[in-house]
Amino acid sequence: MDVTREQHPIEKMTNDSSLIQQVKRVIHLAPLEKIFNLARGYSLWPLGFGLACCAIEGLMATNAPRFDLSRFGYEVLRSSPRQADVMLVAGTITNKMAPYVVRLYEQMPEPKWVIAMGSCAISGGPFVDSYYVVPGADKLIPVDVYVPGCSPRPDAVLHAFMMLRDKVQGKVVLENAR
Amino acid sequence: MLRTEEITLNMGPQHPSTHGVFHVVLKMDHEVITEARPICGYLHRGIEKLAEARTYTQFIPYTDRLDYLAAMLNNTGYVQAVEKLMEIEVPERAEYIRVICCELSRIASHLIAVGTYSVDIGGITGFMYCLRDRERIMDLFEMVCGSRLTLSYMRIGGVAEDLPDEFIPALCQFLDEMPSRLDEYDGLITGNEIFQARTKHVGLLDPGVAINYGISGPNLRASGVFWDLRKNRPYSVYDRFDFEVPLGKRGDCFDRFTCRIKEMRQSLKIIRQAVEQLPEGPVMAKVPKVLKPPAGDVYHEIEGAKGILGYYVVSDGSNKPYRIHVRRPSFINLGFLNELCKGWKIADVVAILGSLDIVLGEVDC
Amino acid sequence: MVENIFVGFAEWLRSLLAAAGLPALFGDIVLMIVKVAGILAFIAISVLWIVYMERKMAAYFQARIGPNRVGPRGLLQTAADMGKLISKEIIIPRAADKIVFLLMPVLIFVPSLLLFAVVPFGKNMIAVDLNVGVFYFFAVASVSTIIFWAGGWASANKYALIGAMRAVAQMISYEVPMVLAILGVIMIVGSMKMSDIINAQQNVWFIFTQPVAFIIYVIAATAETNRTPFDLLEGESEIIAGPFIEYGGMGFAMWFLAEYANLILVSVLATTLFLGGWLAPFGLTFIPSWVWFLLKIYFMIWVFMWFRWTYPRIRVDQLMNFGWKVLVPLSLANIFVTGIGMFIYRAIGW
Amino acid sequence: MFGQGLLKGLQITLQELFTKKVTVQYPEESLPLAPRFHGEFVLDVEQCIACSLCANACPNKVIEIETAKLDKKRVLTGYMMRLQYCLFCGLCVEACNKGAIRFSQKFEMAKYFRDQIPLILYKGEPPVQEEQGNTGITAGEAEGTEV
Amino acid sequence: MPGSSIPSTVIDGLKDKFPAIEVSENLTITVPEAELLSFMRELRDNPDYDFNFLTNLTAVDYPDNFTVIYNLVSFKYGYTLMAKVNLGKDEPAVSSLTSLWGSADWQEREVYDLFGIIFTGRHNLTRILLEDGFAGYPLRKDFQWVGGRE
Repeated sequence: MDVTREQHPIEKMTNDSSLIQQVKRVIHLAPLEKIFNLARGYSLWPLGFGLACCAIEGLMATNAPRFDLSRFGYEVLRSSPRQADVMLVAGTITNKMAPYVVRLYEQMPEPKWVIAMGSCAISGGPFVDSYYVVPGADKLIPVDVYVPGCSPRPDAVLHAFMMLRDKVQGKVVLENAR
Repeated sequence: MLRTEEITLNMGPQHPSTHGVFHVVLKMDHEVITEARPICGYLHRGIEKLAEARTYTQFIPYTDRLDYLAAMLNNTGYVQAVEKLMEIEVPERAEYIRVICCELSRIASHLIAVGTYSVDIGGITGFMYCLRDRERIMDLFEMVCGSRLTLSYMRIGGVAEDLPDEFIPALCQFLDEMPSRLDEYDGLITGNEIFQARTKHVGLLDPGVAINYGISGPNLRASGVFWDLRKNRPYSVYDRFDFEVPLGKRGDCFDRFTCRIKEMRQSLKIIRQAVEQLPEGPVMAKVPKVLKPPAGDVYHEIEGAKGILGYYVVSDGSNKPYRIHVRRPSFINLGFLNELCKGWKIADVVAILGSLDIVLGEVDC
Repeated sequence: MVENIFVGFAEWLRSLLAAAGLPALFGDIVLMIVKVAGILAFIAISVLWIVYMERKMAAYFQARIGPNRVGPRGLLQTAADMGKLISKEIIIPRAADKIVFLLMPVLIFVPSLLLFAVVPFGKNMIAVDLNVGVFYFFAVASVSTIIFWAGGWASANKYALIGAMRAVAQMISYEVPMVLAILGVIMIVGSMKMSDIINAQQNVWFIFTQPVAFIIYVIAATAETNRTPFDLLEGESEIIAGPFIEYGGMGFAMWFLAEYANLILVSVLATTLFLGGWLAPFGLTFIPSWVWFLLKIYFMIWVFMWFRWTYPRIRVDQLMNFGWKVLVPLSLANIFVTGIGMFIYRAIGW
Repeated sequence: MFGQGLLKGLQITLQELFTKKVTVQYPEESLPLAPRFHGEFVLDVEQCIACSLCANACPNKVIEIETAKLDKKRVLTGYMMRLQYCLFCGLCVEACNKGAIRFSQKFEMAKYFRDQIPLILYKGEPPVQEEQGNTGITAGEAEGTEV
Repeated sequence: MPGSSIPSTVIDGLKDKFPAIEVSENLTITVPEAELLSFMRELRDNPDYDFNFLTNLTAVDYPDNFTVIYNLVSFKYGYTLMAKVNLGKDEPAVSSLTSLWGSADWQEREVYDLFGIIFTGRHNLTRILLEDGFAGYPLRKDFQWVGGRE
């Protein structure tokens, strides 16, 4: 099966266009790409982007000695977007913060991923009726993993990182598409 | 003389040491700050507007999201304000459970303050130790109300559920081990000469100016002003416990830091006495299912973790509040930041901002 | 025997080439290429290992477990990091000075590699035994200051500019006490040749005869390699990542690895000058000399890591005051005392 | 003396180097959760009388209940929780006096796609005459595009 | 349910100095807008009141008027006092207290930002929480907005 940017095995499996576009954006199974994906999966450096309460659970408690994100090698918390791979949107995105979220996302070098952590990042959560809250991170940037919970537990965040690792290494998403 | 040019530097909304999305525009003459203009509002979720569309009980989970490091204190402040408005008598056991949970929340909030301050000055290890000990409090909260950070445990008229029976032994074990941990922080962070060189005589806050600018909590007591609502205007059952209020001498970053560690020791003392005097009995007063407080308004203040936390509740007799205003200590403590940072270097702005211990959920409300 | 396994290999290769009838010069060139390849392999492996060791040490100091998922017990973690960093997109900011921006990450490795020429790995296992070894060491080491500064200047970012300025201020002002501290040892040995210095430490290491110089050297070395408590350059909580804030992917990897290469070099100098290089302590010579050398290097590296995960960061002006007003006079006093000591030593006629 | 605090710091970190590590290795060992933990929701359909007390108690209108009239008795035909708006505060569990809606101990709720987040706790077709015994479908295997 | 805990003798002393104020039954003082500044200056500077701490400053949008609420605390005597000023619905304006207390600065900017009440006699009255380009004043009852719920 020859894999190019345009033609991709997933098109034979499903005709849901959003899924195809999503998979193409992230995975094209050239052999060298497979090796790089393996390396990328094992070293997803999060961008320390704490907005609200989820930042305490997602950035601080997950790196804390008890849950220890460093076991996966993801504890290199780079605050400069240039050296980060994953943008962990942890907290409520308000209208005043939205342009900065988009600018930081664009400053990150490709390939990059986004984890929307907490109800606020998924859909504005408790503040969805507010006049000043963006209802969800996917209104601004493409999101790869959604972690529901109003401040999800740190081990739920670890679970999300492992789901993202499986997605980066191309294991899970393809099986689901079938 | 060589004409030097001022540069403006954005310690922007996304910066590791602004404890969240806080933006300080620094005008600098090569590392010496000439003007520090704070810009906040990046986390303004309009909670006061949302309050007008929710009933009194439904607003309780929103108070957790204000100062998300000390959720119990926010709940207690709001709930006591509504009880004062409706003149509800809270049973004894509920009062004691509230004191225990509030003091635990205060310790958790101070642990984060101490930990992030150690990171701001550069010592990451101190941060990790504080978080390791904070996890113990998280377990206690999970036992009591099911979630770690956004607790919503208090109800108008008492508490949601009684303490589980494995709570008291776990709490006593925590009380026995915590003092040795506090000594460890003193040894690692407070005693360190480099830390002292970075924080002593930095960001001096004069008591008169502190009172004039409405600064409250550990920042005010560090300047030597004796004002702690638990002592000066005892609410709930705080008058039954004896504890000291630590005061600082110079009102610099070092005093603000050590005041927080001493306050943790005092909170442990309060919890120990509260556990000994914990009476039996109901945890919830007789409260109608649908609360309709009489029309009128009330302003009630408690001693939050960051300072004086006040709730101004206006009710028009319906089951939804007409207006709720939260007097947020972090927001008001920031009013003086500009003058406080003038003349210091970037590293000191980080130290001063960290010593004020602000939480952005509370600043932007 | 294991002791001169490398020296034996070199002799065998030389005799092989000579037997094949090639001119002696050709043999030397091939031998030198093999030595360079060996040193490059050593640097690559040890830098990857030190990054893993730093993260594990950080974790163990902080009551948690470091990387243990990637590869056996997490050993491939740094390899995964490098693999990812290689395949990242290279972003050049529009306002950046392109040529300088791209050149600096490449150049940062040059001084480090040059310095490995004079590193005495074991008994007569030194690439080039210059008779001005230590002098060469400091001359080349101070080149990296310019590279840090140019990297910060080229990325056209205010944070990078401040980081670059701090880099220049810090590294220059801590060269002086470092060199003056070394002077004490050079005075006793009388020569700057690496092997002479090591041989002079046959019976007593210089750490015992020159304790003050050792302490000054360690402090200045921490400042030289920008590690806490002097990591002003890359103060995370102040100026985020200093000069290499705009570098992503492979550019950042080069800066990151060069920092650890400098760490190895500084530990090498510490062991050579103060801990007796490849000399076996208390005569335990059944362990080969180059193993002793590695053990001592990694002990010094562990001490630098111990400092990093204990101390907070110092402020810029305190850094300068401490450097100029405390370390420089202290090292001058040390030279003075060493001078008097040597004079008395000779006068008594030992 | 000047360096005394610095040495104390070193001594503490050295002690910590040899103390037991507190890490709970998440995927293999899991942390014991408190019985009152607010995890994912579980609905006991027998108990539920579709009174929508929980839907009114919720601060953020997360619960959506569909009912059908069956000879003068209200029957539950659909129970959907929009978890993306949920606060996990437990007011609904408290409001339900039948104890139908409860918290489970499951917290791994992460999904790849946003439309899989709403939790369909019960999707029975309206029973024609008598009450079909549709057993309560816990969150795991509710049909629909659940992954 | 007392709005302010202050002995009645002190209140009577205030009443005869400022006849225009009315004291409601739960001891909250309603001050006409014209005399606000002098009343507050008296409260702060007079040694037997010594209200040196302005703890809270907020506003409420009632159907027929705006009300600005001031809460003051005297550290020396431990008194607390709640003062109110009623303003008209259109163009609400009140004199600023930043000349007396520094804590009024940010709280007045927040009230201006969310209510649109103008505070006269102060510098830098700009929005503090919302963007400068935000249209309208959110905490007014007549503010229309569309939520993000789909």
